[in-house]
Amino acid sequence: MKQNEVAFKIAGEAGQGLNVSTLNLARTFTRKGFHAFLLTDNPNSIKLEPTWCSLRVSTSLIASQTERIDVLVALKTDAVLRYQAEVSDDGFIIYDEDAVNPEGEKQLAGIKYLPVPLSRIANTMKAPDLIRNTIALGGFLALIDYHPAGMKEIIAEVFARKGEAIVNQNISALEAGFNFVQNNYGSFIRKRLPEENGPARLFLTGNDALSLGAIKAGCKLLAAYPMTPASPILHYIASKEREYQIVVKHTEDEIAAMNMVIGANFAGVRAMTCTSGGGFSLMVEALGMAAQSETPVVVVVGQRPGPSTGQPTHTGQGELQFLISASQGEFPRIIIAPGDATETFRETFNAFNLAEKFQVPVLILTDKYLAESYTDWSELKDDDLKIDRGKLLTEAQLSAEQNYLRYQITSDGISPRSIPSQQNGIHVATSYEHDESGWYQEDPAGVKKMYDKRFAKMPFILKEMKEPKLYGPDEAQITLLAWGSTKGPVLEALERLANEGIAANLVHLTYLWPLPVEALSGLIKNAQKTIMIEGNYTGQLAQVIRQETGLKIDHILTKYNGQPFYPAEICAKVKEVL
Amino acid sequence: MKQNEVAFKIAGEAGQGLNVSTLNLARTFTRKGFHAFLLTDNPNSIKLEPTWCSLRVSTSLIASQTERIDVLVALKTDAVLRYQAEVSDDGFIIYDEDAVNPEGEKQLAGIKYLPVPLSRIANTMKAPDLIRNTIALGGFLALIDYHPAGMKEIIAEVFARKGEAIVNQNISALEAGFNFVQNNYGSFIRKRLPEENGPARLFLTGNDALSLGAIKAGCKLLAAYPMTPASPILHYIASKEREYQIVVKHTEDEIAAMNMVIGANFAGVRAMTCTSGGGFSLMVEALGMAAQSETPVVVVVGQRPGPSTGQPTHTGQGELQFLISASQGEFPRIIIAPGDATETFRETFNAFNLAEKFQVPVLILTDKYLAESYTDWSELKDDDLKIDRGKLLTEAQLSAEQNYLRYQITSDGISPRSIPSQQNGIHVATSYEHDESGWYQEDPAGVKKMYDKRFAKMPFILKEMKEPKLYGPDEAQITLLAWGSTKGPVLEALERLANEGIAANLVHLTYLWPLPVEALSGLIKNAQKTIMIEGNYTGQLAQVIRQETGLKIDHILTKYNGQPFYPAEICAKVKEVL
Amino acid sequence: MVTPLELKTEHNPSWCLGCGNYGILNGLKSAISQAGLEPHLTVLVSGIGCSGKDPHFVKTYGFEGIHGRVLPVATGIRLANHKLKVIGCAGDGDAYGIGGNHFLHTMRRNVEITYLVHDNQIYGLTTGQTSPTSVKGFATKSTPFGAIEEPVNPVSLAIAAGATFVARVFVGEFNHFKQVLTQALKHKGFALVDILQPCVTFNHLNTYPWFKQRVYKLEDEPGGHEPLDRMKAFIRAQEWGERIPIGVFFQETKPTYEDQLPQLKERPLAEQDISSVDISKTISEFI
Amino acid sequence: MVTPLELKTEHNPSWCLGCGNYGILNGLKSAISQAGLEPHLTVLVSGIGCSGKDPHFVKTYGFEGIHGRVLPVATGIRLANHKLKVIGCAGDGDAYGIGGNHFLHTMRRNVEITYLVHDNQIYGLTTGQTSPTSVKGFATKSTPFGAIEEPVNPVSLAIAAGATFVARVFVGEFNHFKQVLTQALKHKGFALVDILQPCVTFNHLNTYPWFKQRVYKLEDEPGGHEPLDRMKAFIRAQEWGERIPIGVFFQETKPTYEDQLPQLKERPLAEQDISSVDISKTISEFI
Ligand SMILES: Cc1ncc(C[n+]2csc(CCOP(=O)(O)OP(=O)(O)O)c2C)c(N)n1
Ligand SMILES: Cc1ncc(C[n+]2csc(CCOP(=O)(O)OP(=O)(O)O)c2C)c(N)n1
Ligand code: SF4
Ligand code: SF4
Ligand SMILES: [Mg+2]
Ligand SMILES: [Mg+2]
Repeated sequence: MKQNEVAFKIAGEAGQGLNVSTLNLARTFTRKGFHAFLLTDNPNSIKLEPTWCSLRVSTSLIASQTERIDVLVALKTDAVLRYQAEVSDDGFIIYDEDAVNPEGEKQLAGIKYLPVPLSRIANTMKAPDLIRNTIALGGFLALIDYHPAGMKEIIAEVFARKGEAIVNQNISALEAGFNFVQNNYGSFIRKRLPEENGPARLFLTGNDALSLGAIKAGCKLLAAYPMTPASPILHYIASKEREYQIVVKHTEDEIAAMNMVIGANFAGVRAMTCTSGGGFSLMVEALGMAAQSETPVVVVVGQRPGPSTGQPTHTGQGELQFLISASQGEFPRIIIAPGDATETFRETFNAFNLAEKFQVPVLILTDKYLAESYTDWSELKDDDLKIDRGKLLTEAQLSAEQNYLRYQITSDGISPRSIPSQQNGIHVATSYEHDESGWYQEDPAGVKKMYDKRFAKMPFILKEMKEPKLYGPDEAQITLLAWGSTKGPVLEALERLANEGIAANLVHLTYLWPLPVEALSGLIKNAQKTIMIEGNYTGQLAQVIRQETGLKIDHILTKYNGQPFYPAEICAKVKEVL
Repeated sequence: MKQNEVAFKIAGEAGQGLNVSTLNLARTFTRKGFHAFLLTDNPNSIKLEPTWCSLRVSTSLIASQTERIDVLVALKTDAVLRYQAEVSDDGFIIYDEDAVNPEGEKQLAGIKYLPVPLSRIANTMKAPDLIRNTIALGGFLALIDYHPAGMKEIIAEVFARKGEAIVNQNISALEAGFNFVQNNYGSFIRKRLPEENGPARLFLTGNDALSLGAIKAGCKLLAAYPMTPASPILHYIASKEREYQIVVKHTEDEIAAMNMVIGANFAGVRAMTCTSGGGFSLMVEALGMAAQSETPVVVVVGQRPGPSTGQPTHTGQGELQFLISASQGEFPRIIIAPGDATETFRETFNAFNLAEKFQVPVLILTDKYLAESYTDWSELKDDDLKIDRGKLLTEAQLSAEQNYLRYQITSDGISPRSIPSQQNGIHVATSYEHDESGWYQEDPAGVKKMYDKRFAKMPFILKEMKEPKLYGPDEAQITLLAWGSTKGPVLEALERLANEGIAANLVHLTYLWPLPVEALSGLIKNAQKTIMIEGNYTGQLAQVIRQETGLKIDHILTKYNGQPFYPAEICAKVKEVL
Repeated sequence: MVTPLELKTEHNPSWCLGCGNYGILNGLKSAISQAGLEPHLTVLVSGIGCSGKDPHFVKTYGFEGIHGRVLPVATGIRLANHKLKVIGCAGDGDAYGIGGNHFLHTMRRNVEITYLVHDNQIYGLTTGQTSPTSVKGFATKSTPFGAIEEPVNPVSLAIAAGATFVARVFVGEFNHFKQVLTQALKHKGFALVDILQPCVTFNHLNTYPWFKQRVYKLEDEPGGHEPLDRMKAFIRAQEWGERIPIGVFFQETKPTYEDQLPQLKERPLAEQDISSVDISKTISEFI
Repeated sequence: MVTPLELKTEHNPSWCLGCGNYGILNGLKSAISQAGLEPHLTVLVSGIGCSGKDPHFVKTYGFEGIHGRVLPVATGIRLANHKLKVIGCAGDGDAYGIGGNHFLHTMRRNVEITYLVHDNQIYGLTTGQTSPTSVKGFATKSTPFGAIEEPVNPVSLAIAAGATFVARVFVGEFNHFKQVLTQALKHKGFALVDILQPCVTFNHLNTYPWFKQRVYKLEDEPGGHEPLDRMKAFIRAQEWGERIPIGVFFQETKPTYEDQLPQLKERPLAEQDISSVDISKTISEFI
């Protein structure tokens, strides 16, 4: 076990409120200035299926979960069996002695198995089964010798709307667990964390960050159909729709959502939709319409493992190539895959600017891991975020126009845009191939011009694609490449490798399409050895890089079992190929 | 003008029946054993918009249209202006002197402008305006000194159901045109073709060939929503549904079509859908379901220029990459792009075998050019086409099973398949990730196994992908690459280049995905210089080749104006880069 | 007030001679004029079909979208700026075939959209396949042996689905059509106008004379027709055959979707200032 | 005859304790047994939702498809082999939300499918958003300030759209439910069974007691209810609130889609021999 850091996991089954309890625990620490990372695991069922939630707390910055647990709380027997191998040699398993029986099973050496009568305590309190979590968390706090006051405060806040009785019951439960461990397992108690680590930190998910970025960007309409892992964006923004004067529409399907968003953008309002791969599949047709009509649009795609329904509540990075070439015909689009919550916030804001500036679809590619994991921020930094609506004409500019052409051919391919209600900007936006005015174009030469006009945006878009970022030492024995949410585990791996004397660095891509070819090629060519880390089967970014640059990444570590990467796997692979 | 070959074009506006008339003309020749190629141009309107239809007839094999017209029939003034530049220096323009006035316009030297009073003749006959075509065709036959008897026979057949009066009227019209030219332009008359060239030949479109291939393959259900250029498949098979006991369903949308086809295949029936890019966009979600549930399915995608509605009645090759990566997640699929009508017939048949053999989606990629152009066949060759239903279990085989597992993990990734109504094969097919029985799989190790199982089919599929075919000399100064329908124009270009002493050959791909990497790499590496000919903007096959092999094609000729390639453009490009 | 002539654009339609769409286009321009709409505050949204070309021939804003998706695009526009009058133009295939689900849901939502369905009982632009309103037995390219499904009855369906204005008109009864259309444009809520439109090229059954012989105006019935009773409207809607009723079957006043959004009370979304949204208060909820 | 017990599979559902789906599953197994269906000639088709898991718990053939597409898959199966009994299992979101268009068209088509809609007036599996049948004002995760749309009335809609068997049941009235379901399974044509199913986790409004207080059986009404009159059924279907009618609203006998296909007269498509289709006659038409 490390000092100044604790890794915790609670395991039971769906419907036991593990995520909520662990979040309360996390806030106990982040409010005291600790860094934290919370990872959820949701089975595809509302109840009963095995599941867990893990939390890592540290005095210093952390970017991912770890594979080692210091303390496991087990609410079911099979939770012990499934996860005891992850517990560190000097770790603990707190289990409900009334519900869990690890005795007959093979126990692992070194680990302390600490029975606590969670069910009996709950029964005595006449409390519902769910309260076992709180009792166990009390026990956990005792074990690491951390004062329960902060947690009590949170319990009071969270349960406030359920009434005082419930608040008190939960606080008693926490105390009961705390006292039980103090009284029975005193010898194991050891202080792991200081009581404080600085000013309170924000704690939020990728979805939260994305929602905030959209609100900040002036998104005024969100139309979506629920789909894991994007639904929380719908829920969150809906909860704020009156505060920020946003219309949130749960539509009849994803087709309607996408078309509505296009309609709203056409009418001059920043609008977005969010979904997962399956819902995006239904948006593919309208995506092309946005492109042909040059209507800005922002679409969030939260990846989960496919094909098809696949594993709806797990994670993966299987949709990059799908997004690059989705929809019939060819057109410029922008794909951004933020690597962490901060990037998610900032790049979502930016996505709206880019969409309006270039009048192209902008796709934000996240995944369940990024979308639903919580990380900490010291504070909100948004002063530098400035709205840029591109070539949106004012009434004054329009009144100077003799003969307004919505699809005017310009040197940068971007045509000045009018919106309905503007006196002088009347036009027809269309999904057909068209001339500068929007009228049907079938003349081959004219068609070519208009196709060229749309693609004329590419070099200008490329200029605004942020270059891949290099993390770690400039000179390294091996260069890792990764995109989107894989950033966190790789950063942690770099640190571990450095500790072992291996100089590795990371080229991380957030702006994926159009691929920032020049900068990327330079970085790859400079590398001694390269390895791509991707959450899919075929190595999609590696393929895209080869397609665009001809460069072949030397090695590749893929993962497609529904789980995020763990730093240890990355370290192991690096050592294997070195 | 060449001997033994005539290129004809008739130009007017939509609704004038140009295609039907030209088809009658074509059959006049193919019945006498000539080779022919008929190209249509349909505007996106039922009436009024300018359009044309062209026909090339020859005593020897031809594979495409040419850019040079020997005889242009112009029904409107702007038809002269638009197309006179295409008429060869010693060519003719027959125009309706009552409706067309090329006099005031710049006329081109060498070309003979032959006014014929088409409207007046039609009026005298009290015939509808449409009869002008027939009069003009009569004139054309006179000009090339070809006996009108065959054409009369066809008129009699085609108009038979409209009654004798109409038949006679049309025959008179043909004679009137014939006589007019004979009487007025005797000096220009020259025999261009022999009266006969062998036994009657079949004359059919890519869509016809595809429909026949599907019928031959035992396709029992076609569910589709009309979309150009795939609708004729729907129409044709519908017209044969009783003869061949096929159920043809015009569904409420493409989503329904695709899902119905999956349902039917699941129930043990070969079923297909056909659409264009926009409709395919709506099928993308269910495509993944076919893959995850390992249900065979055949989907025809007839390309037309996008993005979005684009140019619905024109041609292009913009959907290759879209098809390769359509739908969330990753899975094996097969993409076949036949190069001509013969290949279309044979590969459609084969598609059904492959779909059942590998239990994967098979996509047949055509385009408007292939789908709607007519070419000739000497006869039907189908004796060698054998149905292969893959690992479809018989009742007997099933009754031996103890515990039938629909998704059994096998060495080739293919699991034996049962279908509803079989006593011992009860199972659930599912869109979720699953174990061998079809039950939900969320265990990471199990998920990986099942993902691996599906991809285990790849090497076996690859073995059945037909290798790219080399046309022309083995040793060449330059190697052209092309896929799908571009084959015809390139073959013609090769011939012309050879005549000019340039040794060029063609690597043509019909089986596009999985890419036959080995054979293809060999061919590319052996080439002195390579050039890709593609009907899209970004050079999609070139990109795919680079992605899969790292090889960069030296040059690329793209076209994205809605028109097919013409041999002359290809020759010009070859000379440019040599 | 804008005149129908001022609404003409520089382009001429290329519909077949005699196509009912010409009449619809004229009626539409007249009704826009009659209803006193302003061109820059009016948006025509269409899908794909012969009917989908309307926006190019009316000098208002226009969005020519994809097949079947007229209503969601129209809804997006209307939510973005409810000062705009939004008119949807769709074919019967577009509206009741591929677009059927949006039809259902937009009606119960009661978004203020005037929905003109050019109901020619055929797929025109794709050269003549069966449409959802084609009568049983009708032989087309996609059903050469005759359609074997019951047709959709758009009026019944709209009444059942909760539309607040449901009308059927026949383009051959031009003045009646114009008048109903004007009324629909003035309706505060979703208004369906199912327009019987002969397709002279591909539908040789439901022709002008065929309709002329059959249509009658609801208000001409003995006792007239008060379009206020949903049940009566539904019963009347069942009639189709020897006699075909036209006119307003049903109308009710109800808050629209937009009315129920406090976010839109002060000003349309499109007019809200987004230059510096302050999220600092919200952010503190993440501590 | 297969017994309900023989229809049990090796898997147990993981629905929430008290979920209405348990009752539906039991009812379904009983009705399959009662209706005398054979497991290998029965196919359960589902979409995605809590309800979508049914096929795994009934020992018949099953196809667990994607969200909203139960009916087209079911239609494909039925057309491929009309000797099979095809049962669709969908949630209210699946059936009336995303799948609304297939619902409309399959009904007018009258394909023989028994359609069990698990109507819990909520999106269960995605943890509680508004469904098309959620009542106005219902606050959910996607409508925290209350839904502002009129709910879909599936029974009205089905009657208007031409369904030949239209029923509503409440899973809490178990015997009545089973009996109606058995009747539906025996219906030759499309049969809608809208099942009121409490979702104990996310819908705290439409609970067992809420329904118990309100539902009444159509046949228990004074004068009873003969489900033969479309208009009467439609009028009755409007009732929803203090009293909620359950039972068979409407039933009629009509040829199914399959009945009208001569291609299927001799044998199902699935049983037709495809080993050597002779196209030589057809090919000659291309000369
Ligand atoms: C997704 C999709 N599928 C198919 C088409 C092809 N398509 C264009 S118009 C049309 C139908 C036209 O019928 P209708 O909507 O009744 O309009 P009409 O031409 O009769 O006015 C179809 C199927 C399309 N554009 N998009
Ligand atoms: C295309 C698509 N969009 C969204 C989803 C996510 N999703 C899964 S189940 C569901 C809704 C469930 O509600 P309902 O159909 O009423 O079924 P219930 O869970 O209530 O039984 C949704 C939206 C999906 N699977 N596919
Ligand atoms: S095809 Fe029919 S609907 Fe289309 S323009 Fe011609 S007459 Fe009108
Ligand atoms: S969430 Fe609702 S519908 Fe789903 S299993 Fe739980 S109680 Fe049943
Ligand atoms: Mg129509
Ligand atoms: Mg539900």
